[in-house]
Order: sequence, then structure tokens, then C-alpha cells
Amino acid sequence: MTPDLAPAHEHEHEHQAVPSEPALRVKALESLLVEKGLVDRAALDALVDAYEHKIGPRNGARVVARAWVDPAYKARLLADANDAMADFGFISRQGDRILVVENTPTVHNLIVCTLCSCYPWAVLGLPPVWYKSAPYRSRAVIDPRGVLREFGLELGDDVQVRVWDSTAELRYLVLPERPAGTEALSEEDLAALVTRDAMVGVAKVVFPPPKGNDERHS
Amino acid sequence: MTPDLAPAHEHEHEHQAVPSEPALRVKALESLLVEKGLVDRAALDALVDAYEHKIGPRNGARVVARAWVDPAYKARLLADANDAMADFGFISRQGDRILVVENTPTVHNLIVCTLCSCYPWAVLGLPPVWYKSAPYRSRAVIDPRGVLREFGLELGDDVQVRVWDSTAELRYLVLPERPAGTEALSEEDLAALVTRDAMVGVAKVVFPPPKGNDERHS
Amino acid sequence: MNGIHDMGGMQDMGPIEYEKGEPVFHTPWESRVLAMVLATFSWHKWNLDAFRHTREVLPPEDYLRLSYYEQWFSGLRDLLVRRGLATAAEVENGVPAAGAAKTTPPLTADQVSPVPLSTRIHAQRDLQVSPRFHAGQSVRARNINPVGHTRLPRYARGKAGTIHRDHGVFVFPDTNAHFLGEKPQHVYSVRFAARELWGAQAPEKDCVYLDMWDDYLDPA
Amino acid sequence: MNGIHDMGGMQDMGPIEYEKGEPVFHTPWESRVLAMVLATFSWHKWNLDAFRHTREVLPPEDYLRLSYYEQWFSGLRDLLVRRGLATAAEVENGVPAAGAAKTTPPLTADQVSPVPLSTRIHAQRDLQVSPRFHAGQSVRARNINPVGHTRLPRYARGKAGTIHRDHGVFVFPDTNAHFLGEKPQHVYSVRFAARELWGAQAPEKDCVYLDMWDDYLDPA
Repeated sequence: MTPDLAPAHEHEHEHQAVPSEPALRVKALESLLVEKGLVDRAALDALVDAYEHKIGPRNGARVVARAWVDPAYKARLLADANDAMADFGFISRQGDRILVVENTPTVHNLIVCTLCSCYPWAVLGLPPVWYKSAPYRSRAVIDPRGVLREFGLELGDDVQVRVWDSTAELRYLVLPERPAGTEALSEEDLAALVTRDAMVGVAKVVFPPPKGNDERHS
Repeated sequence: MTPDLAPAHEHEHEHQAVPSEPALRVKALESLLVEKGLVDRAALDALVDAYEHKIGPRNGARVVARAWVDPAYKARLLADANDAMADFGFISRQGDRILVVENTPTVHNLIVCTLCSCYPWAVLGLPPVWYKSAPYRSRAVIDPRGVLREFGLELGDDVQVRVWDSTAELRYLVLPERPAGTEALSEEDLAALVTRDAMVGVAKVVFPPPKGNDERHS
Repeated sequence: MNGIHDMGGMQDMGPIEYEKGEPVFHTPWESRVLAMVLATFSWHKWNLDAFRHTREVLPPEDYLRLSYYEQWFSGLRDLLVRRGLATAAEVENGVPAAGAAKTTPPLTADQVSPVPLSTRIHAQRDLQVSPRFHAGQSVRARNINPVGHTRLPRYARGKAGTIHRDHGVFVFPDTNAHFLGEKPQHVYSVRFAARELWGAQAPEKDCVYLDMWDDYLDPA
Repeated sequence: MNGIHDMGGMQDMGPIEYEKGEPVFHTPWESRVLAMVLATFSWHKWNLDAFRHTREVLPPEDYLRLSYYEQWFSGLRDLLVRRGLATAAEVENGVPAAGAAKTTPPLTADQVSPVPLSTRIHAQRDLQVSPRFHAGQSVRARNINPVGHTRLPRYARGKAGTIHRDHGVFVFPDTNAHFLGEKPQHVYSVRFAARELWGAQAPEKDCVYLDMWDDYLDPA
């Protein structure tokens, strides 16, 4: 990777004397595709930039916060998520279908893709490695409560766990419960509380937010 | 391995300058067990010798040949294989249970162990690598005809395939069909025709035997 | 294909490894693989189902060992050659064949910015197709074991569930992945009780929802 | 445990690799592993079910990568330590701990020759236990998903079959593997139509027989 193509991470790797084997092979393929006119390097740069800097869980968090403060918006969101999210501009009304599932005191939703790694990119960005990993994919459907326990979330017997296995071209987003004590917070402040993990369903939104919570990367 | 412990194979490895990592680790464990008095080295040698030289598909072949020439023996074998095999001395009447399943023009039997590698050691010796391998174990139950095709055996639609998945402590042996043209052969000559593969059910016994058939190793 | 990718219900994959403050990409080359995969979709020489299937045909050992983007890279190389956008020699050497014509990329940077709305999956079809089922209906997932691509996981096959909602008409992955036609049909959200899937050990009220095509279902 | 070892029905493991004239052992160390595994059974500190389970708890990547005797070696080391015949340090260093007492091996060469009849599995029990089923009866395999050892493969769970014969009383692997008792019970040969297991694609007459314990079955 030349520095101008990947500025955000280059500093991590500049001390690496010998580029890794995959790095060389990927670079060779990119050269080929550019030289053959199959891809436009500027388009690749724009794609990387979009997923690295523009598309991430902040999108989903804004949606969640608005649903918390605006009951009419929440109703729209649960009825037609694409339509409601289009208000923010980061999704098209005709785009890939998103469904929002709501957590309540008696219902906890969890998103997984057992067959590959389907994930609501438009509102959460690219999935973290653990979401794509075999341990999560394999056990989320057979032992969701055990999986949640690994994430530090213990659910009572009175709570129904609903697991959504993303087997088709529908993408799921969990609408977490609004934590108590947040009545005075602005929509923007509420959005800052909402984590990726909560929108996948492996965590709850907590207030006040835990110190040193660096889950969020954008 | 010191030469006196593994005479049969040592010549294959004497040009190997550096012993392989598993060889060293195995040797270290054997030393430990001998020094602690947990195992008797002579007993280990006797076990290796038994499986390398005494117990193998020739045992099963003798049983099959006798069943072909002696209808009363065949009836006993199908009714109580341990009792019938005890005649030969290589199995105990109280030993691990063996069941013999008979191939006919309309029934073909195939043995597998999908969960591990169970195999009728007493009559066939130790299983070959392919029998223990994932490709065989996984597909023998879902696509036995495809598996048999890989072994060069195409079965007609009029033949029922019965797969025996060795999930418990019963061990299966296939009694293959006696090939045509063998009416004049002695029991001993018949036994020489019977292959391990035929007794697992991935082949038929053929006469005259194919040239260069080196499947049999004992 | 009943393969290692179909891992719902396996219990031996170890603990979940969570990385705090995980970056979007762990190395720059990962980002380039992502971008190349997305950009080459715009040639319409393959589809997402076909791309998914390239991962599924990896040997199980490789599937478990290779990282996500290594698998994507492998799948991209495979499709470029198989679908005629590049030759095996070109992909191997990273250099266009002598005399190869230069084409014009269908995806340009301005189509990507500010957000890549143009890299949609486009799997839904605005077609009038009769649904075979309706919300509330009892269904049973078929016991099929195709050697090709399917999105019906093994853990749900043969199990009884209830239609939760009708999502509309989508292309059918089992044919689409193999370029055998879109076979558009209704996709439903189907609810399965955890106990139906996993037996009496499962908590009584818990359930798993799967999105399932008409061809995966029978009336129960 | 629903694990990679339970591979009946998978379709992605590649072609069967057949070695012509395959030797009994490929290296001398393989033969020593076999012999040590067989000889240490005579301490009766573990059983075959427990030994099998040591393979099943290997990470799937290792299960697919390691050879059969490498897996055995790993399992033997595990049990020696876990069942108190040796310490982890002894197994690591290959040297008895200072001051460790020397015992007398229960298995001697004369018990092995000419053939090792003494290395039997000994899983059958001469006990009067009422069978829950009889030949000809229709049964259904239970849908259980224990995290421990079981010999009920996933591909048969929930499927209907017919009792072919009663094999008698045997120890129950699901408890025996974990040293939780023998729980002796009847084992049956159960016949399943291939179509019941794999759907309409399977040949009509073909079938698969599994040996199944009483606790794996319900009346159908």
C-alpha cells in the first residue's frame, strides 16, 4: 500500500521492513485491475474512505436516539426502517432492506449470521472480527444466553431471547432499551451513549457510560 | 525409536538426519511411562508386533472364505459372529461384539464410523488412513453411492445400499459376494482373493484378481 | 453444501475473542480487498450469492484458518478468472496479458461519495409472484441437502415454525449463485421455538427467526 | 458436543485419498502411540468413551489438521495428567518427578501374545435391564444437544426409524466419558431410510443403520 492510499493505518505498519505476503499479493491484484481498466483507483480510495470514516455505528446510534425521543419516528422506524432512516441520508429508500427489532424489559433481540457474516453495513459499518468469527456464529443460535454471558450480559428467565439469523438479504438492527436516568439528555447526547454492541444485541446501553469504553471506533 | 523397537520400518527412516518433532515427543513420553513403571516396554513391543504382523485383513479373509465354502458356518457367522470366529482363535467368544452383514445381488453393505474411526480391528487390523479421514466419514452416510463410485464401484438402482454407522461398541464386517468362476478354488485360495476393501464394503471381490493389486498389506 | 460455513449449532469453536477498540481494518490490504470486491460487483459478472459460495467451497481447514479478508481475496481471484474478467495468468502475475484491451471501470469515485449507495445488493424484485404462505401459518423447513449453494441452514431443516412476516420477492440464492436464473420468490421471516430446534434443554420462550424462501418451506 | 468430529452428512471434505499398499504404520512413532494408548487402558483410570472425547475437544482446526496418531498422542497426554498417572511437568519433560515411586505395569508382554485379547473394550454388561423397545418398533431419535460426549450424531436427531435388533446392555457413553457412571442400558440397531435422513433426493430403498442407546430414543 502506498501511503497516499491508506493514510489512516500506514503509521502502524511503517516499521514493518518486509510487507506481508497477502499485502504484496493484494497490491499485485489491484495493479492488474487498475491497468486492465476493471476498477478505478479513485473509486477504491473513495470506498475505503467511506467505510473507514463515514459509515459506522454512529449512523445507527443517531437512528436509535431519535427513536428514543420521538415516538412517531420510532413507530415509522419499526414499520419501515428504510423510509425512516432515509431522513438521515445515509440510506436510500430503495436500498437494501433493514429491519429494526425492539428490545423491551421482556424481550431481548440478538443478531447473527450463521452462514456467513451478513451485517447492517449501512447503519453499523463493517462488522467486527468477533461477529464474523466461528465462536459467535456457531453458538448465537444454540446458546444465545451463554453467548450474552460471555459479553457480560446475564438475562433473567422472564426475558424472551429472540435470535435473528440473517439468512437472506434483510439486515437487522436492534433498537436497545433507553437506559433510566437519561430523561434530560439531548438527542445528540443520547446518540453518544449507543454502542455498536447494543445495536447487535450483545450489550445494553448503560448510563452513565462506563469509563474507558473504547468499543466505538468511529 | 531405537532400531530394536521398530525393526519393520526403521530402514525407511534411517536416512532422516533429524528425527521429526512428534517422534521425539513420543519417545520422551515412552521413556517417562517406562521409567514410572506405567507401561512395560516389552508389552508395547508385543502390541506393535501383533498389529503389524499378526492382526490384519487376512483374519477376516479366512472367515469369509470359510463362510463361502461351508453354508452351516455361514449361518453361524451371521447369527453369532464372535462364536463362529472363535474357531480361528483370533477372537474371544467373550470379546468385543462383531456383526457380519451379507452382500447379495440386491443388497450392498458399507461400514463407516462417522463420529470417530471404529473398525473391526480383530478381523481387519488397524484401519487405513482413508477410512479414518473426513472425506470418507462425512460422505459415506449421505452419499454412499458417490463414495463407492470414487472407489470404482457403480451400483445399480436395483441394489439397496445399507450403510452401517458404527456409533456403539459393535463392529461390523461385510461378507462380500463370492465371485463367479471360483467354484474350483480351495478355501485357502478363496481367502487370498478377499480384500480389506471388500470387507469394509467399498469394493467387490473379483476373480481373477487384478494384477498389481497391492491393497492388501498383510 | 453441507459445509463448515453452516456452523449454526456447533459447540466446539471456543470462546468469543473480543477486541476492544477494534479498528475498521487491521491492515491496509484488508481495505483494498474490500474495495476491490465492492467495485468489481459493478461489472455484474457475478452476484453476492456466487461470491458467498466462493467462501463455502474452501476446504474446511482453510475456512477456519484464513481471515475474513483472505477468504474474500481468494473468492475475488476465483470469480475474476471464472467469469472472464481476467485470466489465471494475469491474476497470478499481476500484469495484463500482452495486447489485452483496457476497459473503462463502471464504478467511479463520484458514484461512491459521500456514501456508496451504488454498491447495493439488489436482491429484491418488484414482481408479482404469489406467496405460498401467509403470516401466522405453520410451516416446516424442507430437508434438502444440495451440494451447491443454499441459505437453508442444517439446524433448521425438518423443523416446524410459524410464518412471522412476508418480506416480499427476492432472487433465489440456490440457483442465482450458480448463474442458473433468479427464480424470484417470496422470502418470509419464520419463527422457530428454540425447543423445536434444540430440544427440551432450551429455554421455553426463546426463539430463532430465519429468513426463508418459498422453496425452503412446506405447509406443516 | 456438536463438533467437527460429528461429520456425517458434510459435503465439503474433498475427495477420498486412497493410498495403495498402505503400511500399517507410516512412521515408527505411530506404532508406539498405539501401543502406549492400548497399554495404559489397563490401568482402568479412564475408558474408551473418555479417550474418544479427548479428540472431540480439540479445536476444529486441529482436529482437521492433525493426523490420527497425533490426536491419539494428544489425548493420551491429556488423560495421563487429568487422571493422575503423571503430572503435567513429567509429561512435558519426559522425566519422572524427583522421588516419584515406580509402579508395576498391569499389562505384560505375555498377556499380549500371540494376540492382544486383553485390550478389549469391555463395554457390554451382563445385567438384567429392561429394554424400552423391541425389534420392529417405530422410534424417533431424540433431539439432544449435550455439550459433553454423545454418540448420537446430529444427522439422526429428530429422525424416525425402526428397531432392527436389540444388541443387549452396554455402558452409556454420555455419562461414562465423563466418569459419571456407566448407566447400563440397551443398545439397538436402528434402521433409518436414507430419505428420512436426507430428503427426497436420496435413493428410495437405501438406508443407514445406527447403533443407539435407550436414552437416545423415543417411541414414534
